[in-house]
Amino acid sequence: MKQKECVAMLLAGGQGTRLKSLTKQIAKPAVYFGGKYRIIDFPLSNCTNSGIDTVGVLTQYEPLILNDYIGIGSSWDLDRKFGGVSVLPPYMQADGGDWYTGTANAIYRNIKFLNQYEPEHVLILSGDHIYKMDYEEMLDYHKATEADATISVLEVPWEDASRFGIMNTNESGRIVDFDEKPAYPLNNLASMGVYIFKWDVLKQYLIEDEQKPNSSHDFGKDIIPAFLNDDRRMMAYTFKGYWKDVGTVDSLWEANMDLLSENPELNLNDYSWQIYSKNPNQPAQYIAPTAHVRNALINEGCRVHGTVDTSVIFYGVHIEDSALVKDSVIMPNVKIGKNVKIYRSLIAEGSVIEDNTVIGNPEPDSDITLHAEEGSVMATNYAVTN
Amino acid sequence: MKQKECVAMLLAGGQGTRLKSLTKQIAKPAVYFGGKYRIIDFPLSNCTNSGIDTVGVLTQYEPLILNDYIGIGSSWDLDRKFGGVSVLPPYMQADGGDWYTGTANAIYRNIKFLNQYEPEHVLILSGDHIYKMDYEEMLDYHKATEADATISVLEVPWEDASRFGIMNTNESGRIVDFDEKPAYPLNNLASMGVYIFKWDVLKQYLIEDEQKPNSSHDFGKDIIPAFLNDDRRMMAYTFKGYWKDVGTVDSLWEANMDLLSENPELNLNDYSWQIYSKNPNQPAQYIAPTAHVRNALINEGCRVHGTVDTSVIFYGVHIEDSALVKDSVIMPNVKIGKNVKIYRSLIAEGSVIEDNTVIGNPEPDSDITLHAEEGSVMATNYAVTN
Amino acid sequence: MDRIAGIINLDHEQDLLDELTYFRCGAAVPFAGRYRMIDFAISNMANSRIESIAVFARRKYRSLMDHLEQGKAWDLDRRSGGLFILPPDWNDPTDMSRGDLQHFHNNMDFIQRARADYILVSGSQNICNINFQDVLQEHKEANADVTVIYKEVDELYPEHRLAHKLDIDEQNEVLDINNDQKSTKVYMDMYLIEKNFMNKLIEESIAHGHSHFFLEGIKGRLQEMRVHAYEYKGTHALVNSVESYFRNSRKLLNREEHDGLFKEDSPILTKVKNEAPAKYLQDSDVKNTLVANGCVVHGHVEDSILFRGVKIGKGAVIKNSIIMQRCEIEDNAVLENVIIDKDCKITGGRTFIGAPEKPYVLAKRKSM
Amino acid sequence: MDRIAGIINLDHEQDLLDELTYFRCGAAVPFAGRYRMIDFAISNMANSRIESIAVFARRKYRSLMDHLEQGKAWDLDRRSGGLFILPPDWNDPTDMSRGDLQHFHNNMDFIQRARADYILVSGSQNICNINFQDVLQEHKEANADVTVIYKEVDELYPEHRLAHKLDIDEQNEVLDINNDQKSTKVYMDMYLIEKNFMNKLIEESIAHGHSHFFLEGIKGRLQEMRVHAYEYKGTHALVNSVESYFRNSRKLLNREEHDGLFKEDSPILTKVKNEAPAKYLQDSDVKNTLVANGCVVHGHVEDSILFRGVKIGKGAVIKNSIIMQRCEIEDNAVLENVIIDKDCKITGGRTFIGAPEKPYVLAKRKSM
Repeated sequence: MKQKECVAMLLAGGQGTRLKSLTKQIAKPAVYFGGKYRIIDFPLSNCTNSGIDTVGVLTQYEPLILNDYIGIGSSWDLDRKFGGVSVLPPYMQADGGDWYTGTANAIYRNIKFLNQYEPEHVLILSGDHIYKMDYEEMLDYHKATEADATISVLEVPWEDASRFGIMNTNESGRIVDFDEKPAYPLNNLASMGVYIFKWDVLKQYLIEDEQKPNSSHDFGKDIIPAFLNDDRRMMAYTFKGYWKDVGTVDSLWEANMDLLSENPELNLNDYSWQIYSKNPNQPAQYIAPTAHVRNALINEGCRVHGTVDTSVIFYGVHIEDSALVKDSVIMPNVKIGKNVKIYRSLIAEGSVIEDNTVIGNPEPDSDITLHAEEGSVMATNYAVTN
Repeated sequence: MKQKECVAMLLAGGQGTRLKSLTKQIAKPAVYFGGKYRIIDFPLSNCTNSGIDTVGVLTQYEPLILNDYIGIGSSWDLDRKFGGVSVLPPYMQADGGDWYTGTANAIYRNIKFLNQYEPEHVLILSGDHIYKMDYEEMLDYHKATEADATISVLEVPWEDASRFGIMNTNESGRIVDFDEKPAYPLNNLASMGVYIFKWDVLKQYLIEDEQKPNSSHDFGKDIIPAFLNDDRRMMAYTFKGYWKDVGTVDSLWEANMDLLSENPELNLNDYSWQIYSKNPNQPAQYIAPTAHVRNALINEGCRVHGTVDTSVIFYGVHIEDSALVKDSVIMPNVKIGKNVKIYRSLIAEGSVIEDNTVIGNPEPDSDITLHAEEGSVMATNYAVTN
Repeated sequence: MDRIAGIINLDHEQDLLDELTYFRCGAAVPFAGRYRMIDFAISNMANSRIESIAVFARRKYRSLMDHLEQGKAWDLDRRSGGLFILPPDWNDPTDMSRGDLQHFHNNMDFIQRARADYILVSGSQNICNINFQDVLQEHKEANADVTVIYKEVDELYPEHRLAHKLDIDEQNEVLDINNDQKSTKVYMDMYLIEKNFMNKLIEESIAHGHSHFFLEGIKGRLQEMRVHAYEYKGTHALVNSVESYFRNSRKLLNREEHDGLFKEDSPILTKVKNEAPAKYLQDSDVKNTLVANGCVVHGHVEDSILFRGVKIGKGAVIKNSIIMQRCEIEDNAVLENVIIDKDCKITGGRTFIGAPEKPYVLAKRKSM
Repeated sequence: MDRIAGIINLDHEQDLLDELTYFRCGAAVPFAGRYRMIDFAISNMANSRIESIAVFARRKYRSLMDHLEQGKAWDLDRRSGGLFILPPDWNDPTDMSRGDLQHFHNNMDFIQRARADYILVSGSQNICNINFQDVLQEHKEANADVTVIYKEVDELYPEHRLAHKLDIDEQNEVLDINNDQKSTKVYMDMYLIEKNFMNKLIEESIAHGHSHFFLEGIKGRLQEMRVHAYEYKGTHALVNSVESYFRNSRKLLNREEHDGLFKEDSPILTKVKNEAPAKYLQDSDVKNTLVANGCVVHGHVEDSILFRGVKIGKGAVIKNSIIMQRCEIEDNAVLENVIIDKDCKITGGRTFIGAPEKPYVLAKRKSM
């Protein structure tokens, strides 16, 4: 059987509780973004565009929608005969079974899956970020530097550095230390949670880590420190471009608004690096004689009779006469009644907004409103595990 | 969204310990049969041929091979846009998660999956049996008799009846009682483990059963008795044709041998009711000048230089000069050396049989030998749970 | 359940759409922002649980092949049944058949092998949303040999001149099929027939040297059989000229007409393209327009249809026009009453104005 | 990684296989028990990581369409790239191209859009198992403009008369391409060329009114460019006549030849058919034969090839023969040196014997 040079493993198990009701029934990577996409479209499309045709998607929490969405992978051209996309939930073996206990444990438990492809390298991805990245270039760097592990990093503003995991590197780019959210950062290279490992090396560390009773079986907390401890060759690969963690309601809203500028940093119309997505087969959108539309992304199957200003509208949304949607994100199949006003809000899939309702706060810099079935809640900062 | 009249749920979680090393790394429904097939090909092909295009496959134990084998369902024409085949492992929800605790629990835990299709009826299947059956006819009977549940039964010889779950029916075919392995059977109608339920009725019983602390959450032990208790309308549908439980090494061997008669009851060459299967793309089989082949099924990718007599040979098997394979089943990619003699055996996938080895006992009625990597074991009767 | 197989017979459809049919047959002409004409016939069949469909194509069918693939968009890329494009590619010196009977004769295999009791034959020019199971029901109730489908139109337009009309009695039995220019009962080029009866008629037609199965084999023998008329009552458009294409396209800007064609429970499907949502910039102004994904609109658009990936520059003004896939209209260009085929480019500042009843048509890949 | 796109050019392949090419082009002729001729070219490309392949077909390509689908069997049914059958279906009055240059000219789109730096052009008649990445490697090392592929044959057979031969120097540079009947360096109708250079040559060829791109645009201008010869050393068969088809088919009964063609790490793939394993009854007797799935053998078969779903009755004797898909040979029939195309039926007890050098050929769907 043919061998795969590099297999990607996408950690899609997170519940994403900071996204509140948006993730009540769906895993975070399945959250909507950009008028058409789900977050997971970005890493999956990056894989396809980077020539990586074998991707394991590790699921655990509410996988039904994710399973259904990924399907056979044909949306991303990942319906391959050998390889392609495989959804990997935890399973029971002859000696029992258990849920994934950490990111490293999730990979450990799928060693058998990886071994099928005899990969030289394994690319570890998370399903939480919006970005376009050529993993092949990173792999080339990883191979050229003969690293055991390569971690993709991003230069963040110095004032933000203490919110990230910071990689301290020497002059050759080799990682000499790793600080998780340092109070006094020595560097502004933040880890993007994208790793490439030599598979035989990683495998050995995963097996050893699994034996450690106090390990949390996490890449950031256990595996990377163990590599550092053993003086393994770890390189930092600097990524330049748009990258956004959309782990909170605010950041999800912001990332959507980022798309509306005339030349957004994240170009969705670039045919040379397409973001693939499941395409619902709906008629062309209809902009009525009464409509006003500006500064907007609107998807097929929509009907706009009212005003849309600086907003992102997913498929199947109907906006009736005299309604106003401003600075907002309207998720699929929302029905917005007459004379409704929506400001600075995210409206969850399938919501029905009765005539004359007002949602959100028009004040600039006011909090973003998240409206879901059970009513509206205001987004402030929550201290939650993800 | 369109609705599905009938959705099938295939219970494929069994470990099948009576099949010993054959099921050490694979779930029982993935066990090989008939020179080309896996057991699960039969219920899946039956679904396709019966016009049932939505099938949930409930997995739990070692699902990797089953997942990979089922893939996107294209082998069975079940790669459908809406519906098709879905593999359903247990998963974690906001309130935690657990393994499937019984057959009824497995369906209970997938109520959300079923509700997507708003089915009127649910067909419950198991992945343990070899048979060709038109489920559409059974569904027609179920609808015509306005049953809450219909159970497919088979007339077994009276002397065997006490080994089965026996349905006692009145003159109209209505089930009035159910005896699990009765010492003194009143009837010879054995349950085949194929049920059709009205979905709204079943759903209610599944929800109630889940609340009962002492329930084993099993169709045969809990759900059917509860239906009987409430005097629900349950009909017996009599199936005529080949049906075999291949739960033991002996029965698996027998079912293979059944195929070799000139006009076997189970006709694999019937184009009007094909058994679909994943087709490995291998060259035509080569029968060498030195070969003798009679009474055999042989698959593509094989090379036969020796003698094959009354045997079933899977794909990719090489049989060297002067070797003899008699009354045996040789699973995929086995290499059989020169002058090897194999009698009354099942040889597990990928085995390499060195030159001059002798496996099995040529005596008629002697025990069947199962040869797997760790060596040969003799099949006798084991008392095991399945 | 009685099964129906479908045939989409393009053999007698003339390529009357001028520049739009230079490089493709009429069935492959883009329509309604993201579809092709043939999508309606195929989607109607798929929605009516027709799972085997043959397309009889003779000329300029390459873009059809590209568009239909193996029927993937309609879930018709199946192991048994599915969608087949059957161009003429036979070579049998003993074959006596002529005209579209060559297709029927040489594809007898398809008809025989299809797991079906009835055959529904359709063209591609009658745009509608119809359920053929309802037709079958009525066909059986009427105990008919053939059921032909018609539309009672409110008003007669030029396109109806080319169509056949039905003369029917009060039991909806067909008395005559003719070209009565005053009749409003427009035959929609669709009929349902029992499979074995069809086989018999085909053989007889070939024996008689016919070259048009419907006209000679059915219409010509009307008195010998029971032909029932089924009235289709939904949104309908007959597209067989540039003028009817233009007028019927813009008819879809009417919400009722649009909803009559695009229904959630019987969706019109088409080949999937991956495009970003349509983007409207700060200074865009769009009204009464259908817009497909991938468009980027800076300018002013009204009473128009924009297909996928169209770019409208700043200050450009588009009125009453149909702009097809991937066209680029540069800044300050002015277009009115035009149809622009795929991949065209209109240079900044230029103006093209056609007449409402005779739009200006630009063939594909032109730069003006 | 340098990317290669593939073109399978069938335009100059004559249908020389008599009855076997009555209804299909040579590329679609069944071969080796379960393949079609074209499977080898496509599989070699797929195994060489060529992910965009165009097939230039002109005639009798319908069975090819049916066989290739969208390239599913080779995992080439992709969103970007994949397999395309490109029959002539263009209509441009300003087009000046002729012969196979019509294909190259009208499919410039394919060549331009393919994500590739090199183009590998192949026919379908040279059966082999070759890795084109190795060819590319040598092409780059030789700093060549074009690399042509040849086979050094041990013995010259009649089929080699029709092939071009290479005259090369010790650096494997091509001095001449001719019809030298004594040369054993058989040009395999495959060449590799850099994409932009190819575009340039195509344009020049059209400007010169050429009608055969390779013969006039490359062979005819040999002195102006650096043409390198790559020697293919594996199992090879050139099939361009019934006689060469028959002899080369049976050559595969030799284990070494067979293994040279069917390799686990570069498998020859074909459209998947769902068939049960071959069944051998109590009284069957089979020797030195390739047997495909779905066969049911009661009789005696030797030195033969049985395609999928062939039934051999009791007491039937088959020697030195090729029996294609779904044929039924009834009890006690005797066949020797015959080729029987698909879906034929040989009545019980009948005897057909051809000559080893001129087998008896039966066209498909005959009952004898």
